[in-house]
Amino acid sequence: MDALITPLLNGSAQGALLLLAALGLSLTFGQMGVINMAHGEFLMIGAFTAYLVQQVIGAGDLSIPVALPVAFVVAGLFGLLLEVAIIQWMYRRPLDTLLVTVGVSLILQQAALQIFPSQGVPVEKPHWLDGQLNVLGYDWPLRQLFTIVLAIGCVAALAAWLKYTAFGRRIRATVQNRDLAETSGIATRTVDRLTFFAGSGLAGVAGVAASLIGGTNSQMGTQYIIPAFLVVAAGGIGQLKGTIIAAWAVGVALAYFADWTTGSLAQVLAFILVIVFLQLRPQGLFTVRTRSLV
Amino acid sequence: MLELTDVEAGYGRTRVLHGVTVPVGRVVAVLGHNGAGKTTLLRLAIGLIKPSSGRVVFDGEDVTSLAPNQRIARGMAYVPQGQQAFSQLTTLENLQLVADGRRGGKALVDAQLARFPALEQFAARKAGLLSGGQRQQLAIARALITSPKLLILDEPTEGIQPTIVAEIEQTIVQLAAEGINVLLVEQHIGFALEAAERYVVLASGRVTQTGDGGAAATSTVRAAMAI
Amino acid sequence: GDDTAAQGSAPAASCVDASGATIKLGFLNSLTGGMAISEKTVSNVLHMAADEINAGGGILGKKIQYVQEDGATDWPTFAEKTEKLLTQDCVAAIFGGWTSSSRKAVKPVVEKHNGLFFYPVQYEGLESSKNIYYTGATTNQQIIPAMDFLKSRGVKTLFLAGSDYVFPRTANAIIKLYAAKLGIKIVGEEYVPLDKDDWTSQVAKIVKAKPDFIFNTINGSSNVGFVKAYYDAGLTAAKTPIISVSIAEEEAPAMGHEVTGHFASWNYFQSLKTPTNPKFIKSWQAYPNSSGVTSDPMEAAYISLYLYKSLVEKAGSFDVDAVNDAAKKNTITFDAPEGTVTLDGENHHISKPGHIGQINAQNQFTVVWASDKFIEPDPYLEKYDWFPSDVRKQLTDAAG
Amino acid sequence: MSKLKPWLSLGGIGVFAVLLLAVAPLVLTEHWLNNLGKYCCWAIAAVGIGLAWGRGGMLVMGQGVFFALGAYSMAMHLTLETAGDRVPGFMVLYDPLAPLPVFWEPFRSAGFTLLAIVLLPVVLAGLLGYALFKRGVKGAYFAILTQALAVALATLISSTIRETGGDTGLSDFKYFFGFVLNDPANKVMVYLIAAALLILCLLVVWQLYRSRFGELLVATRDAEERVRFLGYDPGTVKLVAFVVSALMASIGGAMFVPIVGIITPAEIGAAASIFLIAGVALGGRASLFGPALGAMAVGWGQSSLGSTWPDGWTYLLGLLFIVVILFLPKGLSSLPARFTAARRSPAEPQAPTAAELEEVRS
Amino acid sequence: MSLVVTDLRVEFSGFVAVGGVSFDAHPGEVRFLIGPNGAGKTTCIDAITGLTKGTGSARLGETELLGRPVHTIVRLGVGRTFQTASVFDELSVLQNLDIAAGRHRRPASLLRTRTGVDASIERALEETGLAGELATPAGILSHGQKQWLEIAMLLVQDAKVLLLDEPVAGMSQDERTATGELLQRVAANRIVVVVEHDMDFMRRFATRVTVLHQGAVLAEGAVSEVQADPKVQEVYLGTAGAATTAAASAVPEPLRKED
Ligand SMILES: Nc1ncnc2c1ncn2[C@@H]1O[C@H](COP(=O)(O)OP(=O)(O)OP(=O)(O)O)[C@@H](O)[C@H]1O
Ligand SMILES: Nc1ncnc2c1ncn2[C@@H]1O[C@H](COP(=O)(O)OP(=O)(O)OP(=O)(O)O)[C@@H](O)[C@H]1O
Ligand SMILES: NC(N)=O
Ligand SMILES: [Mg+2]
Ligand SMILES: [Mg+2]
Repeated sequence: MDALITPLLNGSAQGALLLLAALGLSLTFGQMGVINMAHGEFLMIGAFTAYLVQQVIGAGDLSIPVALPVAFVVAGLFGLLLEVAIIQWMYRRPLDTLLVTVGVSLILQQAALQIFPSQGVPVEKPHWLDGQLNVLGYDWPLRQLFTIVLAIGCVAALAAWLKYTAFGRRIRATVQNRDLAETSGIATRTVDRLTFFAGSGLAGVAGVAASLIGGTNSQMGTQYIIPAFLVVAAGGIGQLKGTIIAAWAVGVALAYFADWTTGSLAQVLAFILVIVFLQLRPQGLFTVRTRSLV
Repeated sequence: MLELTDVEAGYGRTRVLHGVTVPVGRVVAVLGHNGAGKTTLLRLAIGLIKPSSGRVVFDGEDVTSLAPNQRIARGMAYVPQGQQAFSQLTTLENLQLVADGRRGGKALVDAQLARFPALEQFAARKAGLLSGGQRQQLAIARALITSPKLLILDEPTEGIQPTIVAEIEQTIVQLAAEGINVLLVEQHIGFALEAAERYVVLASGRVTQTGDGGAAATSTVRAAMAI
Repeated sequence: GDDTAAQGSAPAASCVDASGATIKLGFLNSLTGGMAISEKTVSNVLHMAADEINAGGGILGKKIQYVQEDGATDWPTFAEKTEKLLTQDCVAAIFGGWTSSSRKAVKPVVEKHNGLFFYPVQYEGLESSKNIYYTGATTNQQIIPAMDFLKSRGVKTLFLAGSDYVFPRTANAIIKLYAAKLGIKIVGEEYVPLDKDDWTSQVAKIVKAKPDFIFNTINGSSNVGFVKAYYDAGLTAAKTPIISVSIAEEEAPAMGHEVTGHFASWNYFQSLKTPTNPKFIKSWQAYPNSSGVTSDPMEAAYISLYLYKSLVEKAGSFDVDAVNDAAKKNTITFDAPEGTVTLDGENHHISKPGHIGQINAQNQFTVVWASDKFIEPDPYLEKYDWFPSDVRKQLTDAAG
Repeated sequence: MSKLKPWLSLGGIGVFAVLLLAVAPLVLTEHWLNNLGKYCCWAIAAVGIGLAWGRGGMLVMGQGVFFALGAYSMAMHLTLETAGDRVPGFMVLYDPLAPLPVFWEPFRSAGFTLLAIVLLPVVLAGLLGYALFKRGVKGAYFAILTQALAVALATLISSTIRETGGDTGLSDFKYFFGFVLNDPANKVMVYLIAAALLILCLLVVWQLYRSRFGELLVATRDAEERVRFLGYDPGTVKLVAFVVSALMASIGGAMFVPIVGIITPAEIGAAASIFLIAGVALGGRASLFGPALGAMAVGWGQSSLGSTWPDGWTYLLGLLFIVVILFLPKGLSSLPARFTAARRSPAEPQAPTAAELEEVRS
Repeated sequence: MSLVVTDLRVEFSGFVAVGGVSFDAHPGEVRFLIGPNGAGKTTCIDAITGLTKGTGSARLGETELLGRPVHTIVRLGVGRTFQTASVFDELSVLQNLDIAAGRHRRPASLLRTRTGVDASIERALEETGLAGELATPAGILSHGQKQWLEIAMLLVQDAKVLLLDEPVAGMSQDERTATGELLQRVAANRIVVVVEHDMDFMRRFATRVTVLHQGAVLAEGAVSEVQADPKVQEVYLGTAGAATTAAASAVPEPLRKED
């Protein structure tokens, strides 16, 4: 029993972190078609922001609740800068955004290595995250629960934004046909910038969560980027629902694999699982059909 | 309402328009063979491409450097060539998108759904799954929602069934009567001239003929366009 | 071909130019990529040592002119740069490296060109090369003392957590052998890739296994994730302490308060009260690019340059064979911050004091155990009967 | 012009061959010749990427996988050649009594090794490509998927230390098919083999590009579905290009081992695969020489600039990605064409928004 | 050999786009398929060419087409164009045609370089008046030239069946005439099916017409029969269509090809 429950709970938390990392991508990649390989570094920026917030206001109970919106804005602004400086010229060749942003990610990593102590910095867990909650006889760490609650909150906010404001429609319209959107009266540049801001900001939020789970250093982003892309792809591009399910499934699979084998093999198996899945369902869990030939 | 004066434009190094001036009029028809530069001219009018020289003036304001959405906000509307729609949005969303933020948005959408029964029937279908003609109807509906002062139409009847072609033609005539300006590219020369106050014939990016509209002009234009 | 043919072709004559007022040395660490996190400090402290030595008149009266190279966290790059330093820059010796993998990449190259490499990090032992000097601990100077410490604390069960690469894997293989001898039961063994922080699933296994102690051979930032997952799961230093061999004063701050109370086995701590330590700390804290704290790998790097100075001055030459000769024929010592260390001229390791420290709230180590004398290096564990002699033989055979 | 061009290219290959095979060994030191050999290995893989990505539109982000097949096949053989009848030293510790892992056994044979270097990538790329292309996996999906595959393989190797040498990799080879590797003359020979293989690969793609297959490949890249309606199976067209490019990566990997003397999972993982892509993009993905020269240039940059200016090199490499892709999507090799104006050519890719977006999203 | 479609059905998750359509087409006639927007014309072509799944039957001679992959159907001699022109923009006109001609070549010959221009390509270039554009990248052809290039590609493909989806959309009057005449020539020994909304064009060039409505055949027959059908007038031609019916008879007979 315990052997089955523990990985399920652990995996759910891992999935939640993965979801947080993937959520911003589901906007910038899923909705806008930009393959932002620097997303992991935006996550890193969020984590460093949490550290700086704790330096300024102390590592008290409020530090994390304060860090979350600040990280959203800071990472969002970095995203905005990237959009304005580079991405805006590349919407017509989306595959190339992948390569450009690889360059951006290299630069951000090296900059972080030189600006902050190379060993990384501490982000302290506030005391209200100490301890565990007993679930089905298993002590579930509060910090894991926090990640899950945060992920649910972000998903809900994002879904509401896309669904209940006209904005969601505008993003989708802009991505599908820029010229047509423009001539339908949509200020596509504003839409682009805002979307990229939000997507990058979500990476910042994920970074705060990640800073509570692992190290905050120049390399931290690299471990999230590929799994996050896989999750978005497996979920079906542009499909929030699919992203959620895929993230959770990958998290749980990782946890079970890690329980049965080693941490390294678990990584390999999880990758293989997603690759095989994508092979079977190349369009992901949920798909959009079109008739268009090209 | 719209004045295009001595505009030059092209794509990359290719010049497509060489000093084109479009006559002023309530309904202006642009005629010409394939590749003459008609679409290019309309893209320039709406702001999708910028002229390398020349001016675009709308309603007394120089809009040459404005983005398309700013021109839309000033009362232009555009139906591009080629049955374009936001394929992943539903028919209804395609319309709502344009109505968003406008006063009485829902009523505006409903009015267009009433005009095009096919759209009403497939309101919930992804626009990408519509037939070509249905998509073209959707494109026209999208333009009409904004109650524009100037309607720019690029071959609006291409691929549309005759009954609806007739209806669209009627609509254009009616809109013109209501005081809306129209810049029209059409291959149905007969209809185009019937509706037009002024016309211009393009050939290889140059104006070869201009004149007043009306059915009488048909034969002169046909002669001018004969290869 | 046969072995003599393989090694027979004499290395190209050394191109080191010792005739001028300066002598070129190579510094080789990862300044970019993942390991830069750890290696940058080692690189900086080497610069400091070079400056100090130059201020004191240099080596054999020649000022050190160093060539800095970036290993870029890529082992083939370490090999390429070693070759470049030896054959293009003609340096007299190379200092640096961190992971055992980087050392294993450098080894064949320095051997081929008969160069010198000074390696400053604790490692898994079972290696010895006439072209490498090891100034960090081998297993009998760090891991075995740690095990003895655990035994003295009455530890019955032990869980092994490590990064997935050669040092932790080898160290744990040795730990398992020794644990059997000590009667300590290994109740679990987990590895996570070096570049992964998430230890949740592995910690869940620790919770289930309920070990008395955890032996931690995790390297780098992954340690942070480990400690965090550990606390999340409700484990505490009071009930299930961790003993680490790669968490030093440098790493501890990045882990916040959660690492407090745990143990580490090292030879050097900043808190050591030795005659030369205060000066070392002070110069480091005054040095530009300083992180403010000193640590074992830094200190070992610091030693390496001074050790080289003594060797060259004993040999009266920068020639590699002369240096190696001098190492064999003389007792080379250095008043290191960890105490006066002595070089073993045969195996090229140095004697070191064993220390166990407990991390306090200032992220410094309170020494809770010290070896009664300096421990002689024994990379092949020849004095330890529990280490299977056939394995030792196979390893030395394979090493040629 | 268009009639002359292929022959001009052939002349270019000839000049390149003379430079690599005759001039370089005369003018370069042993160290730089060896480095050049390493760049040649990357260039061989890059030529394949040019074929798959530049001409075929498949952004292969996991060429490390095939590089690894060649490299590890070669490395296992050389390791066994060095170990003689003993078990390789690194394996002893983890399990002193266990025999050589079974999959190592056949690599004792030189013939088998050479066969494996050729056949393994062909078979794996064949199976993988068949599965992916039949399913219509393309665009960003394809890129991410292949990248994930490279990461998975690198992690697998890292975590199987006794079987593969793990993160440390395989190194310390003494012989190369009987030749003593420490002998400078033999190092030159190994270099010459790599350089000759590079020339051979260039000749192969030269012929492919001017053949009907080359045109078909471009057509498939630009309008895959349309090709179907001309009676071709675009999956097969892409498969052929993918397999050839995998084979080239494997050959590059195989020669990397005796030249560099070590192979580790880091050489095949995500970063290494992207590094190769960088070179190809820099040189010009769709051109004949661009990928090879670009990969060599990036390799050289890493060796030289990375030495004198390590932090700066990282920034420079990052900037290189940005500037080249942003301003020179067709790479440096498109520069000359930019200056010879007045050529009638399709204007900048204007319209592909919808098309290429589908590409990314499907 | 004829194309015989029997009881063709296409459903999209419950929505019946084509609900049991039957028609046939033979060499020597220009067969028109007309009907309101959304009637299912394009879907019929999609199903016949394997782009979407359909049930029922579509036979070319003795061969069943349904259920085969796209490229196999093409290899059986069925070619089509699309509602929006799609040629290979980066390749020249010659290269476009050469690829289209490729289905008769052996795979090994793909690896060789093209030497000279196939006779079939020469003929197609002449037929479509593209001979002067041999080396032009297809991307910069005008809209109408692209459509002609597509037809030329079908010709060199030596397609036995040409399914053309709105081939003259966006063409000017005389371009339409030229295209129509080309189709009549081509139809002499091939099966030609044209989908069009241009009634003038249909009147001039159609030999037989099938009218689809809501996925079913509404009427079938010669142009005049169909035009006179009140059902067709109601759902498709409308008053405008009816009004021009008279004018239609003015179309010169000689332009009609004998069956
Ligand atoms: N994106 C583009 N890049 C390069 N050239 C273009 C582009 N779009 C159009 N052209 C060229 O510009 C010329 C004019 O094209 P345009 O589309 O304006 O013609 P048109 O009169 O609208 O023709 P049609 O009746 O076929 O729609 C043509 O020669 C065309 O090939
Ligand atoms: N994949 C699909 N999923 C759902 N509905 C579809 C799909 N494809 C087509 N349809 C619907 O099937 C009907 C027939 O479409 P089709 O494109 O065949 O019409 P058409 O006769 O070619 O019309 P047009 O003259 O406007 O081109 C339309 O109502 C369309 O919306
Ligand atoms: N030697 C080490 N820590 O890798
Ligand atoms: Mg046009
Ligand atoms: Mg249709």
